[in-house]
Amino acid sequence: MMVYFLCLVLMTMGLYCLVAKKNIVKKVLGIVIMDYAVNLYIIVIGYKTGGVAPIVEPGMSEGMYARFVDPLPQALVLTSIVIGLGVLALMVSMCVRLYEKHGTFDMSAISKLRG
Amino acid sequence: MKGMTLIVRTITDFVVGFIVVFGTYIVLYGHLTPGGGFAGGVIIACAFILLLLAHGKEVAFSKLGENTAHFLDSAGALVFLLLGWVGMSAGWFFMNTLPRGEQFSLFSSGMILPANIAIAFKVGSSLFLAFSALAIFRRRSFRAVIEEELT
Amino acid sequence: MESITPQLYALLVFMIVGSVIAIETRNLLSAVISVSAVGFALSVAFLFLGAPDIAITQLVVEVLVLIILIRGTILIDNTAIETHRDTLAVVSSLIFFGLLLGFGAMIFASEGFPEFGEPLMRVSKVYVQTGLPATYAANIVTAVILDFRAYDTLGEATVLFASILGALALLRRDGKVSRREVATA
Amino acid sequence: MSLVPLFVAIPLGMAFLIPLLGRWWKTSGEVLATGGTALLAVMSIMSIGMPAVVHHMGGWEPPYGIAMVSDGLSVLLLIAINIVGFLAVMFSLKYMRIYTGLPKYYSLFMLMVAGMNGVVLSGDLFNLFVFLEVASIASYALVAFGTDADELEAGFKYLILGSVASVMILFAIGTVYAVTGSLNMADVAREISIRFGGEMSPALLLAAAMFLMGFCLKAALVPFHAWLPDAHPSAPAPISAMLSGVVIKSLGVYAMCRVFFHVFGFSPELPSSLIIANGIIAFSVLSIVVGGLLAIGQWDFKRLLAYSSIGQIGYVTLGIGVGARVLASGGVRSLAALAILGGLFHLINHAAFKSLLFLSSGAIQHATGTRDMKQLGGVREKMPVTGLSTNLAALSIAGVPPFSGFWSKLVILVATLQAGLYAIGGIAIAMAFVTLAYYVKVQREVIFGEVKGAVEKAREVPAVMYVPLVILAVVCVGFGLLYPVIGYRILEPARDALLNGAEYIKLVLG
Repeated sequence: MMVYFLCLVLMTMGLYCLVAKKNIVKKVLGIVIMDYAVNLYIIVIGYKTGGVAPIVEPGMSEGMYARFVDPLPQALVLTSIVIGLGVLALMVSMCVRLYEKHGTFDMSAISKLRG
Repeated sequence: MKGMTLIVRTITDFVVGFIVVFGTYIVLYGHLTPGGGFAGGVIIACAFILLLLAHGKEVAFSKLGENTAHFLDSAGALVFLLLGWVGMSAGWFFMNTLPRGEQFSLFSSGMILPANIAIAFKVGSSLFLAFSALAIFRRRSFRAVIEEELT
Repeated sequence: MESITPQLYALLVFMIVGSVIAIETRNLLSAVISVSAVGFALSVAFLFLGAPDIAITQLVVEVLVLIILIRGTILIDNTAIETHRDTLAVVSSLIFFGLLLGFGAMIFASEGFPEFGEPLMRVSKVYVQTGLPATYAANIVTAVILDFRAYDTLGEATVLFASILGALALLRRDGKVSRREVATA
Repeated sequence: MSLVPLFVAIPLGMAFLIPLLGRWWKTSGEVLATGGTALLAVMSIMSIGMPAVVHHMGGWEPPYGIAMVSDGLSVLLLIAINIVGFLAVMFSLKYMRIYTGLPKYYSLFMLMVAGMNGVVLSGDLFNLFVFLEVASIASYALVAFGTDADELEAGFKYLILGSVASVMILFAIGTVYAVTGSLNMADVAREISIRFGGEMSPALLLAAAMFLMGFCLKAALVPFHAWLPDAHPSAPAPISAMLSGVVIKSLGVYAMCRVFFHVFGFSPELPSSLIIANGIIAFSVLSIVVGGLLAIGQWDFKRLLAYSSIGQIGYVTLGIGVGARVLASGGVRSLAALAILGGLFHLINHAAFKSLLFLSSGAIQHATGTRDMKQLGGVREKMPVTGLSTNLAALSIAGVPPFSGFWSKLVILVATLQAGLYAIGGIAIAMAFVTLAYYVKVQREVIFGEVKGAVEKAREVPAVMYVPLVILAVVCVGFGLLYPVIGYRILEPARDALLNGAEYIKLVLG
């Protein structure tokens, strides 16, 4: 149980970084941390005690299949990692452009529009 | 952009080939061992990024030109989509209709191997492109912006 | 069949400490490196949890993330930003996080949630059993991502395509055609 | 062989082809995007009245493979997305000339359309998430497409909040998977009803709360709306039209409806479903009030429209929330049907008139170079077609009979009052008059009034720009007058699809 809870702690830490920090690079790092937390959470869900990686080797008996960990969460996390990488590339390019316009990474200096 | 010191460049030349070979292995054996098109593609992209960082952009672009990378980026995605569409011949999108081959051999499991290769091309070239765009991007001076506004 | 729980807890504590450093340090370079350390710990945790595919992917992606962050942001400007904090936002968010964590702790301890190490595997039992005979892929994870759920992978490739295209679009030299060209057109 | 996958495959194919050909063929973006969206619009109109279809991806039976489900609700959204998409592309042909990198623009546009079509056709929770990300990422990039300071800032804020929403949705999907062991929506719904029977387990409640927060962020309901008033005005006008017209609906409202009605379900046996319904109503009322009040004070035309979007989306979710509440408290089923019908009708109406208003703001900006309402005035005299169609849309959204907006708001208000929510109904009626007030302001300052400086030299925009406006204006009027036809063919199947969760399970799992 504690494992799930620690994943949630990690996620809220990322969220805190997003809310409290003014530096836009720090905000990017907050999102990266949140991604890590969710990925770990999903993989932990699929873990089976004493489990092995779901890869069949030649000559493996069918009985071994019961020891495989859940492959589906791994497929989800693979997709989620890719999405995280894509979002990061987009975010960093936005940061670079914002720096070019404003000469700083400070969100309170960048912020001209008011929600 | 400039490259790095001689030591870095020499070691880069030595290592890049191995990285590409390792990436290719990860891609091709994705259906038998851990790995796959995505991880292998990132490794191959890292090899070219290493070249870019160590030697500067001319050398890196001479190995993988910008136009080629753009082409591979779109073409890889398109090939993957078409592989899915091939399945429509059997009635369902993404149905694996290609011959399955023999278990545990490299050329087995139908669509999976070509799909892995297509994804690897797509991922490798697009990440290389994105990184090169980020690395080359230069902030124009404030004066240049002002002059442009005035004209 | 030894338990992996102690290693997992050690890694998780390491990750949390790493994130605290990343969040609170003044130096951006240290922050980025701490986040990468967290990422590498995550990769090791995946290895312990029986997910070598994900471990490899996480490892190579982490390298790329580190390079992109350093090259794209830190090399430009590494000054610490010292503005006063928005106290109201921080306090309200802390209350929200407290509620979330309390709620989460309650739920993870409740009956309906499966214990750690005992996944339901209602659907994935079929993947494990028929993965090799049905798809001929020995790596069941690959069988899932490129055969059973290949459509998701199309979406994944599309996400990457979209984000890289977006990044390239944002990094083009001028956003708008200059006025002189508009006049001649 | 069903052709449902074409709704995703065509825009994706176009999106991949445009950059590929763009190097040699300069106008590839324009040609392929127009052709692709036109084809999609025709296909979506042809799919009206078709029986519900389940397409098994890869030939694997659900729940083992991904199912693509096209039922009445999907068709409703497909029509809105693809028709607005086609008109926005048509408008872009001339409007986007001032931007560079056009192949990238059209490619991202097609990716956004593909993502939304994928979301509304998906029958699998994780697949829904993936396509939600495709559409969101394309729209983040499109908001910042002009790369000016405020566009980048708006795009960055949108990106940050959108990523938080994505993480929350993913967390919820993980929790649902942990508890039910499946990702197929119908299978999850059946598993929930079998395994948990009368009680919604705390874990599912956490997942529901996370889903609610995530989708509210995507739909920009107050208090999760902070990104919208920046992002929608900063984007190029066709993108604003897409964002306000269909993106917040398909990624926010549609996904919320699908997940809560078909996966979690609203019924008197699930006491916790009442909490969710009340939550939706609370966020809707807040949105109606805050969006309406903040819109009055705006002098930037597009910003006013953006705040108005928050308020109007509040009406849509109010109708749906009231329907859910009636279902959850075991009320009369026909009343729930009425409320949901009103919500869906307002959804499609809002898609028509808000995209029209954003496109016309783009046309006015194109002709006069400004969108500051203090500098505008008398647009009607100089740009008769734009002025007239804007006027029709403003009347419709303000709820003047006999335009479509009046009927949908009327249905929602009647259902709210009948459900016994008198205070909320009263607030909604009061805010309907506020809506009227700020659109009267739009009419007085922009469309009528004396011709002011910026408008004096303006000329009517070219035909490719005003034809989309005219088509949407005809839709606004037509939906009001021809309700029996539209309602019977499009809205009622959608309403029935939402109401009958059991039928959805039977449809997908057989």
